[in-house]
Amino acid sequence: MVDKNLVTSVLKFTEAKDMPISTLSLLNADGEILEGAQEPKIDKHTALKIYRDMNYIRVLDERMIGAQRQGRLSFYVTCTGEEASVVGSVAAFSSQDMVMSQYREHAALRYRGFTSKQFMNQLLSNDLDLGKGRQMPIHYGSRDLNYMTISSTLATQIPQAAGYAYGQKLSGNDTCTICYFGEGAASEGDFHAGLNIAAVSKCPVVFVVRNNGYAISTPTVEQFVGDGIAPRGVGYGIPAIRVDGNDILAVHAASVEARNLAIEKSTPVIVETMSYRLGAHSTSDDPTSYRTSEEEEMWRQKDPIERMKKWLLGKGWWSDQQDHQMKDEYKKEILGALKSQEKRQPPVLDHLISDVYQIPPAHLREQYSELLAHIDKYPDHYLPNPTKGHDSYHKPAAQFS
Amino acid sequence: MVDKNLVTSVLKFTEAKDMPISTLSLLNADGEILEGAQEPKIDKHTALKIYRDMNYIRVLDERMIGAQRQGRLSFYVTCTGEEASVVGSVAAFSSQDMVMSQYREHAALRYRGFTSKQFMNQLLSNDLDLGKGRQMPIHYGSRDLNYMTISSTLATQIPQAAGYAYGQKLSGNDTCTICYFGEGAASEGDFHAGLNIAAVSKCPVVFVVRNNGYAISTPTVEQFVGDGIAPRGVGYGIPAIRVDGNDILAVHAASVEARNLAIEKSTPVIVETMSYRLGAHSTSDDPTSYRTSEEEEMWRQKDPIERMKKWLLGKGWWSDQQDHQMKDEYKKEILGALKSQEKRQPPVLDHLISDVYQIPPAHLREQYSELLAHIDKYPDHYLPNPTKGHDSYHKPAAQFS
Amino acid sequence: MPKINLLQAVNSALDTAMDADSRVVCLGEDIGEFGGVFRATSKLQEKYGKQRCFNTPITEQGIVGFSIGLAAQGSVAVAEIQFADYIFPAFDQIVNEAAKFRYRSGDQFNCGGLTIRTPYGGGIAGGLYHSQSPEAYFCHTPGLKVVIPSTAYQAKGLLLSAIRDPDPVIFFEPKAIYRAEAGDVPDTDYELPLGVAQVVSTGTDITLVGWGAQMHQLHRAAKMAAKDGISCEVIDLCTLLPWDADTVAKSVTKTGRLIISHEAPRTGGFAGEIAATIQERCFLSLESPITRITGLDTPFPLVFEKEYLPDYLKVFEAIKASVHF
Amino acid sequence: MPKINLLQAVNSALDTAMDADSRVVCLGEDIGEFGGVFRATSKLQEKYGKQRCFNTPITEQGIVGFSIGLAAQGSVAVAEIQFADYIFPAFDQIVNEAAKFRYRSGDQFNCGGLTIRTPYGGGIAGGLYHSQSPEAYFCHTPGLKVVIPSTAYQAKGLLLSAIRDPDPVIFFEPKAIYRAEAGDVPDTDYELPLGVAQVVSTGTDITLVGWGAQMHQLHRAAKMAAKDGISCEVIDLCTLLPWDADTVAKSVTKTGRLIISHEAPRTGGFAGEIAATIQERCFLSLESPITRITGLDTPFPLVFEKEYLPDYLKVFEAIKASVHF
Ligand SMILES: Cc1ncc(C[n+]2csc(CCOP(=O)(O)OP(=O)(O)O)c2C)c(N)n1
Ligand SMILES: Cc1ncc(C[n+]2csc(CCOP(=O)(O)OP(=O)(O)O)c2C)c(N)n1
Ligand SMILES: [Mg+2]
Ligand SMILES: [Mg+2]
Repeated sequence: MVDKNLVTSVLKFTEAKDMPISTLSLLNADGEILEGAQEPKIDKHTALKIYRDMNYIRVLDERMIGAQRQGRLSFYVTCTGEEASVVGSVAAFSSQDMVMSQYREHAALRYRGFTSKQFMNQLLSNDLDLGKGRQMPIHYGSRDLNYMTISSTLATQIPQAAGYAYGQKLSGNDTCTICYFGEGAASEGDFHAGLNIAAVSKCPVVFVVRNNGYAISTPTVEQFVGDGIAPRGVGYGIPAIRVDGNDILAVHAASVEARNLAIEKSTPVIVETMSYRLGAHSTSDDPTSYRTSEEEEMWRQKDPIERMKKWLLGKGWWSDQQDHQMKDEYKKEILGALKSQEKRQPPVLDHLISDVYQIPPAHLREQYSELLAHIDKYPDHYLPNPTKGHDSYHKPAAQFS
Repeated sequence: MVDKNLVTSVLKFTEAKDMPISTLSLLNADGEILEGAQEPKIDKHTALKIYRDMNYIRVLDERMIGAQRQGRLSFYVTCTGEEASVVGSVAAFSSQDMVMSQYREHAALRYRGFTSKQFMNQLLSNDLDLGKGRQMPIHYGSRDLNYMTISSTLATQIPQAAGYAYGQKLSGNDTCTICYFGEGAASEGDFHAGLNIAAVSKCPVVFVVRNNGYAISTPTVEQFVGDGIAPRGVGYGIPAIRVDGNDILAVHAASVEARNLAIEKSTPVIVETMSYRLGAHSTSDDPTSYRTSEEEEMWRQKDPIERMKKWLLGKGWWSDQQDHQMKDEYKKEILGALKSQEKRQPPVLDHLISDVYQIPPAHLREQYSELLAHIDKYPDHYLPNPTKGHDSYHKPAAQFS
Repeated sequence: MPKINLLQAVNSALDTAMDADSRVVCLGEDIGEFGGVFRATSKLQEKYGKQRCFNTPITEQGIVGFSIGLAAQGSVAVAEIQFADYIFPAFDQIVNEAAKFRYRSGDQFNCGGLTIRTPYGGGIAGGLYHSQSPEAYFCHTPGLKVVIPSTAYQAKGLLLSAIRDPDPVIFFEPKAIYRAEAGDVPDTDYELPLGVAQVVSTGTDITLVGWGAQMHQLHRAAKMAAKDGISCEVIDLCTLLPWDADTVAKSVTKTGRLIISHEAPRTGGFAGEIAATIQERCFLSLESPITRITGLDTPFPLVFEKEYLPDYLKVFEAIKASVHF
Repeated sequence: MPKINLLQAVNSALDTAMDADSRVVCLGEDIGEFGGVFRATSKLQEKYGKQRCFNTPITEQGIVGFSIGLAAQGSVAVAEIQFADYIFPAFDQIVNEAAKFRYRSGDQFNCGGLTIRTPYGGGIAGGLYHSQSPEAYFCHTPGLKVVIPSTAYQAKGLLLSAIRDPDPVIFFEPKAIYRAEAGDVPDTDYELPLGVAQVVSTGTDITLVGWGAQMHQLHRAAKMAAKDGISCEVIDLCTLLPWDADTVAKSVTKTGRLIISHEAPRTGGFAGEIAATIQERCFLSLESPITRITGLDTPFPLVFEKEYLPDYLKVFEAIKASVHF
């Protein structure tokens, strides 16, 4: 505990620099363990799964950006550059732990087992979309994989994650919640609400903050004056650690310890991963107007996937040939899934009104009957046509954020 | 600036105890300067004004609690125990600086020159109430005294204070804003929003947080896990200081420096005053159900007014006789004001609809005409009767917080 | 059957719900040992422990966000917002999150276990921030249910239903009659259906619709009208979303006249929705315009609260005007 | 006169306002160098400096709270909320603070210098969180003004009026027609009065009332109806609070029929208010029930956006039904 009785007669303000926070780093740029550092324990199987999933997402992101440009998707968001932050952290958790994410963490969903077809079903809003065609692309969710459906409203999942974790604690089954968000979202009131209430009610939740330098066009210097997010943990009484988000071993090792702490001490924990959003904010964005290509290039050199690959090659767990083959396979699988899933039907019209409530109330059923009667009068005008496309269906979005 | 490039290969979580915050103390319980401490410069005139206003508020609070019990007021809130936190801080500011307060800081309003009659006018909602009889007792405000009208919604004034201060900075007149709130209010999302936006936009605003141990019945251990509010400054990059809130010299000295910092560096500053709410939360509250009389007694021993009195006596600036006389005068003045102001009329009925907009729109004027026509039918039923009292006018409130 | 007041009925419902289902958790500002500023959660912490009934920090957005997550996990969250006036910091969590949780996930997840209780309404000299009636904001939000009792018996039965309802419910408690309104309330566990209005007294000349504390004004007005030979049918809506349009339409088809009353400001208030719906459904039956007796389009005042509020005299005058249209 | 689109007209209004009055400050997420995600604030930072046009952290409650304080101090604050869907975290600051600021202080303080601009509405495949039309929430809040333009010309003139209006204004911009809607817009500084509806085309058989992007659906429906020999009077409300009931009532007194259309869900939507008011004011003139053509009572959908939205075909059918009632 803090000693609350420290007294001084010297008038001095405490400043941000009085609380230096170091960044945990284990791997150097060449994929070697840093001098003086100890290689954390990680088995080959896990390491390769992490590596494969990071690569899968890189390929998926490249292909989907392409598909969006071709007008086959309305919108897309990439994880590029931040794969280690996401996969390295989620890999430290049990598959029974709940994931509550922002939107740039589909790599965690892949790690949990989401298939290419499932990605496509959501991106294309077809009849197999688990979300029934209701949300824009990238708003995934999977009950089976304990991955909470994403909502666009920033930071709302933070107090929710505290509550979810509290419920897990009550149910006594030694699970916890991992909650992702960006350094921009951390400015929302819900961040403060969520972290403080999690601390006070001792919720087993790990907050993984992806500090990737930007929130759309806004650089971190216009987002906060303090030294990022980790030092805020001190204010909340929440243990916090900052890691090199492009260093898979550092992210993973910190996350393993974070989960242990969360479960054993029933406490929230903060893990801040320092990385960079290598791509645009989304397909609606063009970053050239707010940052330099030099800056981007500098970060491209720190590519977390390359760094991990070197480490794996060094350990003899992986080969260049396997690497090529893997990428080819992923490309094929993803494009195949895109092709097959875009041929599917849209969801049935009932899903316009189902799930607003568990059972549609009378007034909504009435509105729906009126709609059906109206559509009957103009059958050609309404309803998405899966082969031809609908006026608004698949229409590239004007602008989203 | 913080060194953002600190790197470590040791996996270690930063915790609240890594950021110890000391409490500035200058006066001991006997009103003597602590060993090793330096007496801050404060002129006799200011010191006596501070002391007098602290006493004024103590007397006002006692009398108004009595008046509320007699049914002459519907509601009241005291500052008892926290007079030094409030008067000591506001005294460090210019009368041109804006005060944006919570509700327990009427001592600051007194310091600015609010008269007994003005207090009564608001508490009694009479025709001279500057707020036109619209808000519950204690929701003071005065344009002339640069004291923003209070609203009950906690913490909303925090981001507003940032914006106000930003406007002051733009106008370039070297004024700033002092913003008061309680440690409980600091849990609201608006606290986070306000502090962060103040830091990023470099607003000259001093946040004075009264950490008085309770938020209604909720003790600080159920409000937060960290070490109070001051350490949060580190996260926001806002200079912060903690002071003994019952030590007038410490509060004042820290506030003087805080204002200097705010104006000279155009930065927000946090001053956390550690004190205790000696009375009930409000006249609707009974603290015996959630805290012990031993705890209250312990804090009563630290009475900030007594401590300051000893210091003044020690300096020869004050005498016991003056003290008695002052209290008698205040008592008389206040009771006289209560008596005279409660005889006044209520505000005119027009104030029901004025000021919703600068000019009442047609639909509101129409509603008002209808109301007037209706009242004409039942003249005895409506309109507060200042001598007899109105059904709801002056009715002791069931429960407020 | 014991006679208890509305506040005690709320407490009894919470006690009953917590006793019957160990997944029920109550949380909010000062609701723990203290039992809430109105004492609605009195003794619950003592009985069910700190884990199931606890004080939160002062953060309405946190309370609701936390409760949504708790409900999504499978617990049953009953959150108290100390005054309805303070529900607005949680507006985003309620409107963007709770209301859309099931829909956006394709029913993979839901927060149906969420109930938000909050005291609302005027009549206690509370001024701007202890008097508001914000129900209409929530009634414009598909995915929510909005429930308001007017008697102790309803309070217990409707609150138990709300807690157990599979959708998120906002439960507004008319604080002006917390203690004034007492009645026979069974000790037992009972539920009253949501979405069903109650015809409290039958009549032939005009229909009066309201909810919460306003019901007492309607009853009193109806009594005055009866002396003038006007027979009023009085309907207590009980649930505002989804509201029981059939019952109201049936009544208006019979009486040909309708007055709706609420404390909230007129413009955009829920009476507008009822009027719009009923003029459509009962167009050919209406013998006079539907009248709204409501608060004025101002913030809630203090000194002129009595003048601001809709009351039995205003309703009575409206009844006469409608009947003599 | 240059032909510019609605988005450019907004930009031109901001530029004009900042140029004319150095107290005008623009703030919001990504509105600085980047010019906002829609580019409504394009070039303003470059022209007026970082102190008067700047990015804020991502905190809507902070943006609005800050802007209220700024306005109270005497500056003129023009805050952008990136999407109307994200205005809800600021709901408390808007409803409890901005709307009640002048009233609660007895006119000692006010935040009339506050304008909140935000893109709203559907039609861009934005799903739940990039499509909402939350205007009704604000229309139930005395103390606010709510303004919605439907053309580029209106956008500039109304926004300039909103910025200079002595009361806080929420200015909703119909993003679906940001670029589609272009027209002649003077370079000069001009204002259009708030609270005044515009009769966009006169007619005798039925009145159609709407605002924002919905106006285009009404025009199209009116044209279809004209071919069937039905003469529609089309009214663009422009300001929703306070709304111009006189103009609508005058029209309905003439036509005897009324259709109101909005994208927001039906229940509790602003059409209800209009219907309730007009059935009262025009009771004896109405020849058929007032009809509301609105979004369904669901969250805003994605795939079935077209089915969800009120459109010219739905309005056209309603016109026929009303005329043949
Ligand atoms: C409440 C809310 N406000 C604004 C937005 C618009 N918006 C979407 S993403 C984004 C930036 C988020 O930045 P950050 O949290 O750093 O995540 P990153 O995109 O960098 O991964 C903004 C402002 C939103 N979705 N929700
Ligand atoms: C938004 C909001 N939520 C809840 C309340 C009810 N309330 C009034 S005072 C109070 C406690 C505030 O405690 P603190 O900030 O510590 O101030 P103190 O009373 O100790 O001076 C609460 C919960 C309120 N006024 N506003
Ligand atoms: Mg970011
Ligand atoms: Mg306190």
